[in-house]
Amino acid sequence: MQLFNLALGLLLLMTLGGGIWRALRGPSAADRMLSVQVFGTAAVAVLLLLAQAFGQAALRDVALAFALLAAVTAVAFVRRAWAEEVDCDPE
Amino acid sequence: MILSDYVAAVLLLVGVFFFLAGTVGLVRFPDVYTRLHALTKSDNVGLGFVVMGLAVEAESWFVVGKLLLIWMLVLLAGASVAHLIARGATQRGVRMWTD
Amino acid sequence: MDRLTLVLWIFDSVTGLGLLLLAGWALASPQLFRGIILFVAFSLMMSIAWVRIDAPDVALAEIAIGAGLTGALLLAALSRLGDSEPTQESMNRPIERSYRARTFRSLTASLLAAVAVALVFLILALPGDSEGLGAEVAASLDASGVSSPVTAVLLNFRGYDTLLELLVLLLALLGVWSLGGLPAQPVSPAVLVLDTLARILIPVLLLSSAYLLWAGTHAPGGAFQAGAVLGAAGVLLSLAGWQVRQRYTGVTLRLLLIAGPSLFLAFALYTIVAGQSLLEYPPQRAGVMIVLLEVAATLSIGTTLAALFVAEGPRNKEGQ
Amino acid sequence: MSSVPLFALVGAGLFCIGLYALIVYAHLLRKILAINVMGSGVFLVLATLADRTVNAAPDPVPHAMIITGIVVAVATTAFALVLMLKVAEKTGRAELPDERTG
Repeated sequence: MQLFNLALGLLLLMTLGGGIWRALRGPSAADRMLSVQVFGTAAVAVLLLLAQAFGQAALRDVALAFALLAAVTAVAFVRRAWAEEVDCDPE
Repeated sequence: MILSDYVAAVLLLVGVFFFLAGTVGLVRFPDVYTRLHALTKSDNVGLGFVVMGLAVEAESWFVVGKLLLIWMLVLLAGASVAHLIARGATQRGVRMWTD
Repeated sequence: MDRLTLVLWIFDSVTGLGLLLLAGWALASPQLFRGIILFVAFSLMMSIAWVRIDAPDVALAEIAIGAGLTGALLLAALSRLGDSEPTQESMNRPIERSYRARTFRSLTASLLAAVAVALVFLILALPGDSEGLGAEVAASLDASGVSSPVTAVLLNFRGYDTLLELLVLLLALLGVWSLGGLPAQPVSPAVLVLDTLARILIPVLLLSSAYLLWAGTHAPGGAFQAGAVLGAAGVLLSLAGWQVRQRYTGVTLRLLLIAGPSLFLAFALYTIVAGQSLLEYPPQRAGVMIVLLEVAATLSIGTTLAALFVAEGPRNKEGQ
Repeated sequence: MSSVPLFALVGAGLFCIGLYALIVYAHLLRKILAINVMGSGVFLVLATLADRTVNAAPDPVPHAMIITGIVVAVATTAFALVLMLKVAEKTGRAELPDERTG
């Protein structure tokens, strides 16, 4: 079960790559913000799987903090970033 | 392996499948609104299945409660932020994909 | 077991490679906004790395401070920069292509590559195992008043580090204030969804802060993580467009800011007067003293971080 | 339990990437990001050194020092950002003056 959980965690780590690709590619600011959304869910799942695999209860607290702070960061992006970026820049 | 192990394994696999589907949508879909839709919904469902899979094997009710709390928070934040991003994109004139 | 090692090795390699790539992309990004997004992703990835290096305490601090607060600070600065910057052009000025500039860059790059190689050799030359101070910390853990080794080091064995750190935070805020602070950001119109989100998330953030503070005595957590989560609650309030009433930004604010450092200084004086060395608590009272210190430090850290985010100068009675 | 030298090497790499960006790029916000990346590299090396212990538990002292370091880093970042905004306000550009032209 430990190996299974870790393998799934590795798969989810790869899905973070999709989010990073979107952050690099854009094209609009909104697209780039999606990467924070990906981290807010997939990385939480990775941490929960690691917590189970190693029997470290503390990692669940880390996942909780992750969920909360990812939300605050995402709000910061929406509220503070939008004055800056030119949307729809051609690819 | 006992029965609960199989149940947990199936739930976790379903969860990871939803995550992968969401990522495919994020990478392949044509505009920000469709990407947002694919990503937010399937990732939150995916996390829900992962949480359920882990809850089956959790050592105590306290852990189950904490897992559910984390999922609720992610649901709440994910839905609200998705709304805010879509709203901001509309106001900034990001056009929807039509074809 | 063998397959387990392999999966873990792949996991770590992916994380490590991801960190290097994200750092490179974040710094080389032509647009600053994209750079900041990638930097936040880098910090979030760092916290996964901390988990893998057996440092859940650091992972918590990295998430709350490194990713959450630093990201918010960078974005707020970028949006303020937008007003004073005349054109996009000067911000995204293309890298100079002149012969001289190119030579300078390649020289720097090769020099730093040499530094990197030297560092790699140094790291590989280190002995694979070391005693460390873990055993000594474990031996005196009983006398420290808490059962979490990291908290014991932070608040008891190396308490002076933490005292100075609180002073650094306070000094940073005083520095910002003595530069006159920054003009208030225009309040964006309230959004119902954001308002509701804040109304739900802020109690949860406060509760989590208290939980992390309590957990810090026996598990990963403690004053810094709790303070950072408290600060994040303040940041969220400010982002949602809420304002603190004028009458709380005077004496009340200042008392909160100095609560942690002054209690620390008081304890330091007490231990010296009582004939012990600096911040050497009597073992039977150490637990109570550490909890008091942590509560005060959490309040001060949270308030200072939130004030650093708002970054407006202090308001006097006259409302200036 | 982890690939200890791997993360130390990543830390060394991060330090050098950050230092390169600090030297080469003119924009102050980029320099602030670069210093943060360098700091993360140093912390990684320090933390992996803490994990070399013979017995299972890692050494808590470097971990405590890293937490202190992270808090100091955010304080200096906040101060540096305000300084950058003041420079931008005075000169119209968030860059240090070029020594050849200025």
